[in-house]
Amino acid sequence: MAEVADPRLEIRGLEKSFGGTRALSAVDLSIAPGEVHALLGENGAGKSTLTRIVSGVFAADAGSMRLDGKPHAPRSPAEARRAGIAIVHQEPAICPHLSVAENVVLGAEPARFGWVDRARVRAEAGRALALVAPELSPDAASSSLGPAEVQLVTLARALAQTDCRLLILDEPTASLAAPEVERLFEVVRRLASTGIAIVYISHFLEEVERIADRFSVLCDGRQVGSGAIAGTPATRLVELMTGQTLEARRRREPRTGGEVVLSARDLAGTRLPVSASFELRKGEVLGIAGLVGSGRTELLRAIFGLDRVTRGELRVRAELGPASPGRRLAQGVGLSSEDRKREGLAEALSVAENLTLSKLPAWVRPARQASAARRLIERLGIKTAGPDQPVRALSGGNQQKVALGRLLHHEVDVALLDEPTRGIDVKSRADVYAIIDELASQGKAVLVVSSHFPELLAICDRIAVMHRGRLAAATPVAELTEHRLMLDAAGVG
Amino acid sequence: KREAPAAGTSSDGGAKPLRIAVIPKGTTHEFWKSVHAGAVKASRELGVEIVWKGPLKEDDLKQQIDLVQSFTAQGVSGIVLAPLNDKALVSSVKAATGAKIPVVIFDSDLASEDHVSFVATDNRSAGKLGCAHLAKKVKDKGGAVVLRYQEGSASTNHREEGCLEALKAEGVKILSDNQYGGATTETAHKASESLLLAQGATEGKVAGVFTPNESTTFGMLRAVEKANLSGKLGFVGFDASDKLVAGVEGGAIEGLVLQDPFNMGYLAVKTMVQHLKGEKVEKRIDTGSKLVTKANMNEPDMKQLLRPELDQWLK
Amino acid sequence: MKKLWRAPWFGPLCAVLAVYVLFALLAPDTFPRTANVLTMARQTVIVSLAAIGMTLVMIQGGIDLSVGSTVALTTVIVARALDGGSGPWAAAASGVALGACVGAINGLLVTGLCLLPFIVTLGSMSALRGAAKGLANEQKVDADPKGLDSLMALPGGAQGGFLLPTGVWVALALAVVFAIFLAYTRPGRHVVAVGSNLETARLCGVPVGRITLMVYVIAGGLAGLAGVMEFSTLTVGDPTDSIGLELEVIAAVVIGGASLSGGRGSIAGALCGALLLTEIKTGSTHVGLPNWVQEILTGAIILVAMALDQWRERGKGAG
Amino acid sequence: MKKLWRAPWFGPLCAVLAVYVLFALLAPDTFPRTANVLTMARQTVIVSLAAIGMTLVMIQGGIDLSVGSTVALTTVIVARALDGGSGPWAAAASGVALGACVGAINGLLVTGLCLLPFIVTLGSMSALRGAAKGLANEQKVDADPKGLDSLMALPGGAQGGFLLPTGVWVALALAVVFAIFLAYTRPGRHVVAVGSNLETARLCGVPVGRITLMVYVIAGGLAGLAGVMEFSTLTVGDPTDSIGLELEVIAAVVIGGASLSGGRGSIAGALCGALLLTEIKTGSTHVGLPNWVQEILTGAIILVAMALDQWRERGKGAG
Ligand SMILES: Nc1ncnc2c1ncn2[C@@H]1O[C@H](COP(=O)(O)OP(=O)(O)OP(=O)(O)O)[C@@H](O)[C@H]1O
Ligand SMILES: Nc1ncnc2c1ncn2[C@@H]1O[C@H](COP(=O)(O)OP(=O)(O)OP(=O)(O)O)[C@@H](O)[C@H]1O
Ligand SMILES: [Mg+2]
Ligand SMILES: [Mg+2]
Repeated sequence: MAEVADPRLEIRGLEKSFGGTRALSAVDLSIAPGEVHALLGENGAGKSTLTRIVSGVFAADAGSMRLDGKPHAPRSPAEARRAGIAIVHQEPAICPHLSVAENVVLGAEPARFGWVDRARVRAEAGRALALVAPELSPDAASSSLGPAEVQLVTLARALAQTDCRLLILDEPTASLAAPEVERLFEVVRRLASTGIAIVYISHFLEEVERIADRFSVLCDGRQVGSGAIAGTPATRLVELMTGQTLEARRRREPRTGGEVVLSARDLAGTRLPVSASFELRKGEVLGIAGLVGSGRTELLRAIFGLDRVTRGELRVRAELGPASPGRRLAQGVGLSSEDRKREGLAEALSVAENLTLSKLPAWVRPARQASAARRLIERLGIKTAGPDQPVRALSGGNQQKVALGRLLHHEVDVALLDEPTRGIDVKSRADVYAIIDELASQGKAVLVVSSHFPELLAICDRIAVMHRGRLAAATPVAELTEHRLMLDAAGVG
Repeated sequence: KREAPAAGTSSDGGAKPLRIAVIPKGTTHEFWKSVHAGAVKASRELGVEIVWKGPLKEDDLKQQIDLVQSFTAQGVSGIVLAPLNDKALVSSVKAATGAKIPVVIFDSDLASEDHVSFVATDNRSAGKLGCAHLAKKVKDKGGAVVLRYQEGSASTNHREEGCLEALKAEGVKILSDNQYGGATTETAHKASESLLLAQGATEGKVAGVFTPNESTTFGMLRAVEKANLSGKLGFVGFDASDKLVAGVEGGAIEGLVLQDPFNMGYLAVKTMVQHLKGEKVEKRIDTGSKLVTKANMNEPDMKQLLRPELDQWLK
Repeated sequence: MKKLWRAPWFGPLCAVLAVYVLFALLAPDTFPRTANVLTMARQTVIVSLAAIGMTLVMIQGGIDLSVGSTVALTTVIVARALDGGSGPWAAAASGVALGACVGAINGLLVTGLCLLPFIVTLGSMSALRGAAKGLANEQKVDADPKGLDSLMALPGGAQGGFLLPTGVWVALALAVVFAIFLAYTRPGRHVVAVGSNLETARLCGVPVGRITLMVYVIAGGLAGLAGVMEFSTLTVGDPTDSIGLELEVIAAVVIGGASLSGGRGSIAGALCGALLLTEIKTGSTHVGLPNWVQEILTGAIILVAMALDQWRERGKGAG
Repeated sequence: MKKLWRAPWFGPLCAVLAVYVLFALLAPDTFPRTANVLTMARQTVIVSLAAIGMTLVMIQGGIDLSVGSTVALTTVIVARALDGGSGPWAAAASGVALGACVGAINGLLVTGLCLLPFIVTLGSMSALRGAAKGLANEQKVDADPKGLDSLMALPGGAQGGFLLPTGVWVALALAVVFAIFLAYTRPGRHVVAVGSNLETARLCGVPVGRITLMVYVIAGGLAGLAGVMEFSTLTVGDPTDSIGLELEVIAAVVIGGASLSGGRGSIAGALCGALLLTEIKTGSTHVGLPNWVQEILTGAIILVAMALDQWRERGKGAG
């Protein structure tokens, strides 16, 4: 293990358990100033727990930390913050009743004798926002922001912290698209060059290889390796994380779909989408690419009957008629939301309840519910103490798997997936892809929205690009490249 | 250890003193304080124990029923009760007498034959008494206003009706008789202020006011004082407290109809004890009512009514 | 055993037992007697019935301030019905139906106009109270109970019988029915899901509007039934009855483990909460405490019980 | 103009004006007179003061059921203090201080023991009521107001003067102060942040515990001040005073745009809500409507006003 001479953050023997679950055991870590340190590991490995301890959300059960040589044992987030730690948590959250600018400076409002200096708030927030989200207005209300924008606001919040010495980014790009990611990387590089230490958590190894200098891998709460990124091949990282090698995904034969199960003609919503036409066939995977805010989520919501359709025609098989989530589910159409916290999961309810909620029998038998849940837990590799555990206690990636699992339990014929692999680790992502493949080969139809274009290219048969609410015609994936998609999405093709 | 509820009612007195539950309609009004004092006086004279317990909230019928049931379950020697409703407590009282616990009703009547005796003022004639005086004062000056106490309260309802009868008999115009003061002083006060303004009292459009109990009278008194109408309108209230008596002295209140709550409490407990000792008691015992005005307030028997010496009994 | 310790109603149940023991020690001659226990059971019926409905509403994420007024209105309706010549069953049924109608109106306003439940039921609380007074001509309405009063009377009329009054059995049966409904039926689970996360429930195809409506109708119907029981106790229709009942009912439900933000709650807990409040009230009478001491005691017991429960809850995570 | 239309207090203000016009038309001789308007202003002072504090508490995500009891206790304390020889200012100050202490206890229980605010203040509501009755020997406490009664009296004692009583000015001034506090100071913005999303606020380093405590202390102090005003109105210490006040105050605050789940609320809106309730009550008296009609009307007006406000809110998104 490579030691750092003058570490910014040094962690020795850190341990943490939640009830019976051991989240961290004897973790050592040292991070030098100016370094971007990637923290890797499967879902539930303990990455977020580690960052929460460093940032004062929880106290560790055992172990010690030093920040610039001084003991660091923050008893509250406020204390960690004063010590110079800035963090973007995995589940980004804002105060919906405050403006964007107020959210950016929250907790460190520039003030004179308690009076908030509104001009300075705007200026500081504006400066931070300009780094990562120049199109977001500081004065905007934050209650209507989508997950991507919320993520950008929390990024800006961390960047606005002036006395920052250690910046922790927990899956900052999970809901971002390429342009935002590029902007973020630029900022991260610049901050690193000024001597700030950065902890970077991500399940995208391409990103890690581009941005990080060194890495540490956690597996089941144990540290299983660390080293320099340069010279460590991605396959080695995966091996460290999962304990096995992952064969490269074969490019499979293009499928040709069967009959049309879902079709839209010139569909428009209240604001977005502006116009969308497509046909989804049995046994195919149709991708929708686009930038953040292009209206992909709204398209799925309109299809599923969550938003009002103002114009156009939507058919499920041959049926027209009013849409509501209940009716869609009865027709065999299911949606997994990109915003699992707000509408994907009932966090206080158990894993089993969440998995089976959309398809309950008239008489609910908890034993059967649990056994159905157990099958899905197995199939998706969900790391949980059991079907009765509240979803709230699961790690981010495992929560996402629960949200996806519901569609499998419902045995939908048409799956609408909005950012399905958000926060899911490398290996599980491969599993999810395999499941999508399997669904398609069983004759089900899948509509996938993703901001991660390689993902779309890997799993889809055809991809349609959405730009400013307009959906272009779908193109077979063989004729597409990531570059092409990028240009189309940006509207400069 | 006592086992049967009837044991306490044995007339020989036994080793344990008689334990009599006294249940008023509420506990905070001055009126009930005097009843309490009277009951205490009786208990000391007669050497019995009384348990004084009213509903937490004034005029909480459900709770009063609960109390009667609780005391029945406890097996007290007797219950002295001022029922909040003439029907609602019938079955509870029946249950009590069924358990050999005698009941004396006071203040307001109960529509039943189960109780031993009824000790009370005649509210209708008390209302008449007050308003006959009011009518004489305001006869040619203008109309009168009656601020009622609360929906469904029988004794005050009788007073209000008695009052309205007396006013109508004298041909006094009734400006308003459908507003209620509500259960507490502050609601009564707000209602009084609004009512005076609404009826144009400041322009002298209101010549007389009647209120049927202590809380409405106090609320109205403050409203009259605030509107600078003290002495300018005839105001007859009901019941006594220090502030109300001061109001009579100061001329803001023309007259107060007084019951004799002290006597009522005294007689109620005394009747119960007499019954428990096996003596024969009257079925109906009247405790009377009087009208106090500035003119007669210094007469000795009025004084006793106005400023009962409660401390001696309640400390 | 551990499961018991973790049940949401375990804490409130312990409080009920502890307070029972306390008063049994303080008033050993009277408090633990069968007659008194029966009386307490009977006195808890009305709050309990309303609390079952309120539990459903609060789990769903709503609140119902109109229960007190609904109870009062029902007593008046039942009295008027009996007076108008209806039989006892018809009168009782009309009371329950009226409650359900009130609930339906509340529910439709909540779902149809997207108003806050607090506002809707605040409005109906006032309006129904007015309606009750109007219908009763601002007086108590006398009526021959025609046997309806036996609902809340001790069987055989005897003190100290071991059998409970019909009303208590009815409340217990309904508590069991609705606890099963909540735990083991699809609409019941949907109620929990809506309260836990409305958006998620919608996404999972739960008919949110229909569930909400259902919950208010049930709560209204149970409040109506509570009104029938109240009439059976009072034997008059009283338009000023049960002022402030809503707070007592909500208190029972919250003591029983519900939260004001939905998703949590337990019918068994709510019954324990209701019983706890009755016990304190009755116990203080037996010990002969003055009203004001009783009120301080009530506050203190609520706080201590809830603090201990909180401490137990926190232990859960570690257990 | 558009900004006005979007302000949270715009709807309630319109309701206040509309109801004013309605009653001015129905009772043109008495309702619109200055004396009446002044009386309404004065009658709204107590609810308004409590509502300012309640708005802060509810924005923070809490609730305070103990205001009614705090007001009653304060009237008793003030009366006892005056009786014991204190000067008017000392008595008033002790009332406010008492309220603040009560608030501090509530706040400490909420933050220290992690109890639900509903439970804590339910407990203190009962305990404080008992304390008030005990302290007052269960009767009204007479005391020479020594000039304190002038707080709520019309200046110059004259009817129809254009100047408002001191109490009204105090309430208005405090409303402005706390509205500014909420909008422009750091602790004020933190109150909104905590109510909006407690976890996020904590993660961002907002001292959640301190903010919560502060909010309850302020609310308690304002309830104490409301109690002083109540004493000034009645000139007696009345332990049974203000039963049910909490519901009226919460109603005013919710009508004014607050939600029970925190983050939202407006002091100006709450004042409008309080005024609306007073107006309906007074107006009904002026028109000579019977109580029951007034109660139905109150319910109906609340519902209609809130439904219209909801419709306006929805329009916002599209505007
Ligand atoms: N509040 C909690 N209560 C109980 N268990 C918890 C809690 N928080 C985390 N855990 C458990 O701790 C383990 C580590 O979780 P953590 O969130 O640190 O994982 P992670 O590495 O961040 O995963 P992901 O990549 O999915 O975000 C998991 O097994 C999780 O279930
Ligand atoms: N009423 C509105 N006013 C202003 N902005 C809005 C409104 N409704 C939605 N938006 C914003 O416009 C964006 C629409 O983007 P949508 O979420 O449909 O795009 P997307 O392509 O799915 O992006 P993402 O990658 O964030 O999911 C949302 O992120 C949302 O914040
Ligand atoms: Mg994580
Ligand atoms: Mg999206």
